[in-house]
Amino acid sequence: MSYEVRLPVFEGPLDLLLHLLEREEVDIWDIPIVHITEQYLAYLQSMRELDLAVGGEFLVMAATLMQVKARTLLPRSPIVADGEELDLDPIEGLAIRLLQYRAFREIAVALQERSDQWGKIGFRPKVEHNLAIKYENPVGKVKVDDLWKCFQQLVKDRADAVRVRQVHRREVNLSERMGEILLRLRVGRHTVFSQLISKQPTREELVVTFLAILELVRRGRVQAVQYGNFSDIQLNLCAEHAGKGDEDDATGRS
Amino acid sequence: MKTMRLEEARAAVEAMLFSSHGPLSAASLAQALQIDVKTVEALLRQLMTKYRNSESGLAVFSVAGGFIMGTKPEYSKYVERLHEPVVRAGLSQAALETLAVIAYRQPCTKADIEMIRGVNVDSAVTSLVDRGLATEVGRKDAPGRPILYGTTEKFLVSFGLNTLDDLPQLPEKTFLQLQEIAPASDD
Amino acid sequence: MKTMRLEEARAAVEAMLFSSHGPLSAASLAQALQIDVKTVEALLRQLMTKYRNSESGLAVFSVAGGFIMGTKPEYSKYVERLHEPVVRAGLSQAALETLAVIAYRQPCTKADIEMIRGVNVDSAVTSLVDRGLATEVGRKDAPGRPILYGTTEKFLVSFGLNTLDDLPQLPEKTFLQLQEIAPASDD
Repeated sequence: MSYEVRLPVFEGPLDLLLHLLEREEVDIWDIPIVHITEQYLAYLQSMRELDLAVGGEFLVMAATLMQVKARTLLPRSPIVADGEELDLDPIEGLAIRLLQYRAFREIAVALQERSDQWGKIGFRPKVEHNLAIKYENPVGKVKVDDLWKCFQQLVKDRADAVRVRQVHRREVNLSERMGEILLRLRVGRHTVFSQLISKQPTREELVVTFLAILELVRRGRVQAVQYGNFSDIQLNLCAEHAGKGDEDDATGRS
Repeated sequence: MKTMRLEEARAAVEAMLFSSHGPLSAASLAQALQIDVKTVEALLRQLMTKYRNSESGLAVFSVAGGFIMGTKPEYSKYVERLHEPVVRAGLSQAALETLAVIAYRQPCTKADIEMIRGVNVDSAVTSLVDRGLATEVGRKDAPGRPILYGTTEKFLVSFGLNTLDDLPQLPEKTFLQLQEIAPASDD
Repeated sequence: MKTMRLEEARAAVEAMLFSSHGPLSAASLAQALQIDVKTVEALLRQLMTKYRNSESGLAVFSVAGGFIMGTKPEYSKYVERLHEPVVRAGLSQAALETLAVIAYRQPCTKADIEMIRGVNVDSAVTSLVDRGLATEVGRKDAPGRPILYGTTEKFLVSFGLNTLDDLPQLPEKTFLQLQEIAPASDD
């Protein structure tokens, strides 16, 4: 007998989180972070079991939730960023994002209702008035130099955008990142988190590195130790793997 | 004589509304008739009332800061039956949410929308631009000079809005907090 | 009850005439309403009389074996005044950018322009063609045989150029960046 599995589809991680909170009937200002994180990860797991592609956005949120969870389990201490003290409660930050998203989701519903109503009104078909538009000076004040400058600016902007996308694409590959971390550990036996990321890491780079470490820890390949709140995470290669060249390290090359 | 001329003007307004595909402002009607805007506004109100109360299948609507003539919604089924079924594929949830953000945050970039929706919005924005509901309104003075998007007049007409102020209010709380977190995430 | 339904049918006929581009036959109206042609013909006559005798600016005409709604001839001058040629000067940012790409990359397809501008260019290209600044110059020998665009003589005149060779030279850097955007993928 075959049976059908139905998994609700969500517009994104915020939509999924709101659904989970609504299902649990909890207030957005009072997120049970440990429980919700479990539920969230369980949903991602069922997506994987159904062979549904789990979008990068869902993974970013998974990492955020785990980060928030970790922070709330630790005693509160201010984060120092750019020499300034930030004391944002991470759960509060998440609640604000959820509230904001929920407001727009409600507006989307209101728009849908308006469109259902207004979509029923028939308007006059468009008639071409051939003489309706007359261009006296088709280019206005634009000079040939403007075209020249405009073209260069466009090409430059586009080239920059293409470059950003290529860098971005390279960074978000989780299995490559895991391979890189293992490779580095085989050479040096241990390393610290801050050495695995560039000087000015992008959010994606941070998240993927973080997820790669979590996965390596889960597989028992790497041991992660943190000697104090917010101190650098030290990574050690687990003994039984040290020195061995594992065949399933998809990317053990440099 | 005075009355006669007003009736003529009203009929002329009716003819102009009929001939226009999109909404017409009271000012442009006034200019074509060479009478003052106040009078035109009074005539428009009379026309709206006349059509609303009559057994006519037509009506005059106030939308997008102007006035437009259309069929009363209750007759839409006949109009659709006559012309090939208008495949008015509704907007997807993703497109509606994206449109909601553009409407309230315009002008805004794709990155601004993605920050709120938490997902990539490329295809949603493309679909809104293709439908003429959103459009490029400029470029942000920031690295990469990203495109700024805004809503169009067609958006107002499609949703029966006179101005953007007719949109439902965002909850006050969210508004305030948005401003608090916005600068921090701007880099 | 009978009367009521007839009034509704008349309003529906009105709505259908309003929404139609060309004349509609009594038969097609009858089919849409699922009532008999005789009744529809009676309703059409009522509508013609109603509009003729009223102060409305609209009328229903019997033409080409069908019926069409339009404005009364005495109001046509206002309608025309409304559609008086709009004098548009200047180029929008979108049109300027598109024209710059066509000028330097001609002959090129919309896809080529979109690759550089990063947005859909349909309406910008249409506006340039309408203005006579760009034109179709052939078809690309590629799948779908897309249209190739180039600039016109009017383009040269508008910018005071004798030939396309008078366009200012681009720096080497721009050519290198172009390679990054489309890395020899010119299949």
